[in-house]
Amino acid sequence: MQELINRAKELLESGEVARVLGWKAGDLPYNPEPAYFEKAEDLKDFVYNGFCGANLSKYMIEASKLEGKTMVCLKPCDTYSFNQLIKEHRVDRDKAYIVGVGCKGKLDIEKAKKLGIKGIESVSGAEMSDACDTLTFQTIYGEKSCAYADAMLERCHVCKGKDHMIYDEIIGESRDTKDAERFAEVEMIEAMSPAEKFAFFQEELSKCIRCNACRNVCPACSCRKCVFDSTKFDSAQKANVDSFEEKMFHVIRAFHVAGRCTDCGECSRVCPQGIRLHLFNRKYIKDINELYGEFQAGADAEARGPLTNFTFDDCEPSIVAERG
Amino acid sequence: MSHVNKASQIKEISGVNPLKCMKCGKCSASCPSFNEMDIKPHQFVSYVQNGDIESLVNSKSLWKCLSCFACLERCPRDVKPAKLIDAARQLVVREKGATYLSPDEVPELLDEDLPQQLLVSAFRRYRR
Amino acid sequence: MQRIGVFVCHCGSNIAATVDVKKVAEMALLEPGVVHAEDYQYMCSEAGQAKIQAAIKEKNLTGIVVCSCSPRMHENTFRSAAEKAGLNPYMVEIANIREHCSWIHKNVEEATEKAVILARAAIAKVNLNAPLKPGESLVTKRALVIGGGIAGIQTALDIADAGYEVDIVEKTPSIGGRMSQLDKTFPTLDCSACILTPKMVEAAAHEKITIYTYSEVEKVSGFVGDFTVDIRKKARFVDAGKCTGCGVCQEKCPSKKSLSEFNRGLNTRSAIYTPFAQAIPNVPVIDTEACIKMKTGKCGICSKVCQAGAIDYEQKDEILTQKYGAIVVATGFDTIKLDNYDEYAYNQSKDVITSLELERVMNAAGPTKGHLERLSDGKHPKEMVFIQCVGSRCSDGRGKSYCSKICCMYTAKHAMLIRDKYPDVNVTVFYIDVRTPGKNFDEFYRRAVEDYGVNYIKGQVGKVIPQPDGKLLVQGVDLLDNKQILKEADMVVLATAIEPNPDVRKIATMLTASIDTNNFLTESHAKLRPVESPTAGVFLSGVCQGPKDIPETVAQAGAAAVKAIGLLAKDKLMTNPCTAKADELMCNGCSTCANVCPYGAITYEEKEVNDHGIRETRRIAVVNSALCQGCGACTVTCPSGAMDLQGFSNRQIIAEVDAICR
Amino acid sequence: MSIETNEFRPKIVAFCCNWCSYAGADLAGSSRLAYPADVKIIRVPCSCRVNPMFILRAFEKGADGVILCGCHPGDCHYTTGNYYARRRMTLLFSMLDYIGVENGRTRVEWVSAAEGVKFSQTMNEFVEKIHSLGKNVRLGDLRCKN
Repeated sequence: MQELINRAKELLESGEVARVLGWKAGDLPYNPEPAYFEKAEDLKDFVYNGFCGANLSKYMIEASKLEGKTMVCLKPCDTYSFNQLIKEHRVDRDKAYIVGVGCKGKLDIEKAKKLGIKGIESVSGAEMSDACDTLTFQTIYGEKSCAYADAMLERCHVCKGKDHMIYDEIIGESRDTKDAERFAEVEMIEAMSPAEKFAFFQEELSKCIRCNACRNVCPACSCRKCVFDSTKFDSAQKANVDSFEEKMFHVIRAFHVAGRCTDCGECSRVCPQGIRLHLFNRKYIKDINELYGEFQAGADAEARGPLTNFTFDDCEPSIVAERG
Repeated sequence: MSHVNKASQIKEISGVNPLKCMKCGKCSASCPSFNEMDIKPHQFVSYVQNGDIESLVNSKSLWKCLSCFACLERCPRDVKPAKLIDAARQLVVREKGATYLSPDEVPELLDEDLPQQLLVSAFRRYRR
Repeated sequence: MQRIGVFVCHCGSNIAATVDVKKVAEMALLEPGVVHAEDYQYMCSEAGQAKIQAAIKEKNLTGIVVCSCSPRMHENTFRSAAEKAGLNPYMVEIANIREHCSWIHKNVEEATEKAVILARAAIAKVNLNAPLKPGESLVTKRALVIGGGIAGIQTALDIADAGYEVDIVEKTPSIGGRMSQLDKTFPTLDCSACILTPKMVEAAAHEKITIYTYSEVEKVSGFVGDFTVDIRKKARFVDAGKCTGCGVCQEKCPSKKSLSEFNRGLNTRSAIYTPFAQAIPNVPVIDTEACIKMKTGKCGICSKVCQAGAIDYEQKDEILTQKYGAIVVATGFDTIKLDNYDEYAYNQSKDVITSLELERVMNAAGPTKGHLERLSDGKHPKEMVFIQCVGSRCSDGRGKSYCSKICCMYTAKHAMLIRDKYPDVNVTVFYIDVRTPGKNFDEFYRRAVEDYGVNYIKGQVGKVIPQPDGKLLVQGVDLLDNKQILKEADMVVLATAIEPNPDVRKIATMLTASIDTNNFLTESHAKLRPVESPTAGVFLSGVCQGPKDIPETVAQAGAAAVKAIGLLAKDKLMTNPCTAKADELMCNGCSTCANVCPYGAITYEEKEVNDHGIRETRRIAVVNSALCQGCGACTVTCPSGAMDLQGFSNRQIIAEVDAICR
Repeated sequence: MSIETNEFRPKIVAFCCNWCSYAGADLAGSSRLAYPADVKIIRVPCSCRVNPMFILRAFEKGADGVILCGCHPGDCHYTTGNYYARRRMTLLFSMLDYIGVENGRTRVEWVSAAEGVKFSQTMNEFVEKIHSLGKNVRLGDLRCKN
């Protein structure tokens, strides 16, 4: 972290960048938040640790409109989103100085809480050190600990890899944290009967309160005005009135980002209701990979997305019924 | 079983639609057993079409077809006369209780070039 | 709020017999915005249109719905009627209660209910319609003809004679096409070259016609009246300006082993060559694959012997960009490959040939100088067998499902010519049907049988077996005699099916012209618009549209020319106003829409916008309404829904959905 | 208006492209090839104009089945529209199947202007299929139900 701060200072002081986009400590020991740092002395608040899950790519949309360059800290998986945003002309590559930061898996405090760790006062082991295998919590009930991997975000268990897709320089090392199959959950649902599937999603989506956090955090959902706020589809509403609208919103939202979603997992991370929203996106990704060939959105900034592309002998929609 | 039924059974077994035939005769032109046959390959199609299965079933042709599939390969309309004939044979074979080959006839049929396997399979197939 | 009038047509009894039209009108009056509803015997009649116009004026209507036949029939009728009464023509919607309702349903109650719902959907849509104004586009007064065969030449001549500039683009080194390969033509036995070459010369000499041979269309953009076409002029390596066409280079060229395309590979040509003696232009090309100089750098004999100094080994392909108002496709045909027909031994014996090859054999400029002889040993044949329908009328996937149309007649021609010139040759024709509709066609065929003694056998050939002595054993059937026939022949001629030139698929894609499963270009209407492609400004000439003989081709070529002239005679065209449009405030500038636009109609501009007080410069999609054809691909791909299609907007379609599901 | 029966009368929305399938439906009409009145056709310029939102909207408002018809691949009047539609619909249908909506309620069929018979057959089959599935209960807006 110190190396990162030193480099940020250097860049700010030399005037090469006008600001730094990173994280600062939040009100709790485990919720650092995205922040701009415009002066070198502000960097004293800069943090970077296992709780810095937030993908900063989307902030670059607004940062691209500001004077001067912005140093942005991107984890390996964030760089996919950044590439995708370049492809869609939403960020200006020339306005960004990308520091690829190392990542050893990001943490989900809810997972720790589910392990019975409550009343947390401080955490150690989340720092970006080599020895980060165990998390130690000081709680009002005394010291508790758990394995680092047990408190990792779902997305880190299916990590896309430790390489940055785009960067100006790299600071820190990354670790491959993949220990699960990316599509295992999707396959499990696919194997259900229609009635079971319906019940599963009915249950999952009935939790939705339409707070729009998923939409707001999603780097692919970067529309100036969302169709769900638009008068052009007769679909403008804020709250779900019935079960249909929950489905409508999430199916369409996932459809709109299909072929563009990098599977960064931010939607699931921020959902206050804990809805596993990535199950929608990953279903589209799985279908795209199976039907139109492997495609990873954001692996580069040029490739044509699968939904703006076709081949003459693509499968017919009837394949959905045929493969059962 | 009525004629209509038999005809439709033949169509079903063979998967052939005789209406596709354009009467070009390429089947008969290709047939190596043409001269042995009383009903010629191109006529199979019209017999099925007209529902005259009795004549077909009782014809010499039924047993003269070598199943070489030349007609099937070359038919420009996918009508496949060999399949029709084969279906007609099936029809006969499926008639339970009927015996088409008795052991007494065998010596007469014996021929040193004839593979014994053939006799065995013919026995299985044409005898109940 | 709209003031909508609903007009329900009886269409005589076509609609009224199964739909309670009074009830439809009555129910329509209950819909929001509807202030007038009536029914009438024939809405499309003068009187019916007058009723509509009167209602528009009297009730001050802002939109109308006509419940009648398909909009594909009378949408334009009602639009222009409305326009004459002062209503914007795009404020008219049609509810199709005939083709989609009265004609397919028997139960009056059900049909009426459905008609009411269809009317309701149209009313819901028209409530959201906005007046649209067609744009105008200028017409470039120049036509492009793709293909320089008889179809292309005739079309070009007709257009040029009307006073318009025409360019012919021909892929091969000379114009002339298939017809130049034919020896004689049916049913008059005219010498093909004698009637074709004057046309070729006329085209070449015509001041309004420019011919680009050895050239291909590479790219087409634009739309009716204003196409931009890139033409690749392939390097000939001979300067057409200097070449005198003396032919010495061809004589002296040491590389003489290339198969002659013109003679269907039956003999060879030199590496520098003109395809045939009457070629236009009479300028040779160098075949780079055969040229010794090109392959090894050594030789250069042609350059040394050329007195005009026309040989230029450094010549490069040129791309020429030209604008056109109309494009005529005349890409013609080829015979199919016979690889699927082993039974005819085409690939096994040189003496089994296609009819087109026989044309070359019979031609004085052909590989045998016009003598009928076997290609294997040069012997004069005594027995010839012709087999009809080779690869035609095949629905088994090996050949073509259609009838190639010309084979019956040219086979009769070949048989007759052979019997006439060589009475010692016996000619047998195996046929399935002899099809001779056409003026003097059946008489021609009968002459072959009655006057020339050609032996026609009703039946097909099963196989052709080459014999060790060089003869061909033909095993066929005589269906009328119910006999199998074994015949020894010296030559077998296959009436091979024809298929559209394989390149046509590429061209159709460039022109966005539709093509059928057999690669024939689709006409706009099978009966009423047979020479127009559904793509505006693209016309069809000759076999590219379907099998044809020469007189039909020439007639169609003239028809295509007339259609092209009709277009070129206009100064301006109205453009379809149902085009896409981006909402500036919603557009993300993400380029997704441009990726799916088949017309390249979407570009991006850095534009200053005022978004509820926020002023900023944004990257915004701009649709060129002249290029946009209104497919709507962009509207669905746009994640924010900024892109919408006028006349088929999101809200309009949703309103229809809602009305139907109500 | 209503026809008082207890029989299930499905609501079926058919989106037809203007150039092929709508003309195919016209041909079915002029050839008097019957199919149930439950099918109501909406004309769109091209199959690629059909937004997944339209399909969900139809279900929301009580449709029991939605079918999209367009030109055969390769024959699109706009050259490529149906190729995009094909991918979009494949993914959408797969998603609907994934969330438990019976996959027989959605269908894509390519029908050319010359295929009146196919149009009518397709509609007959589709209506039959919807009958076998019964009323759409999983994707409806409860407010629309009377």
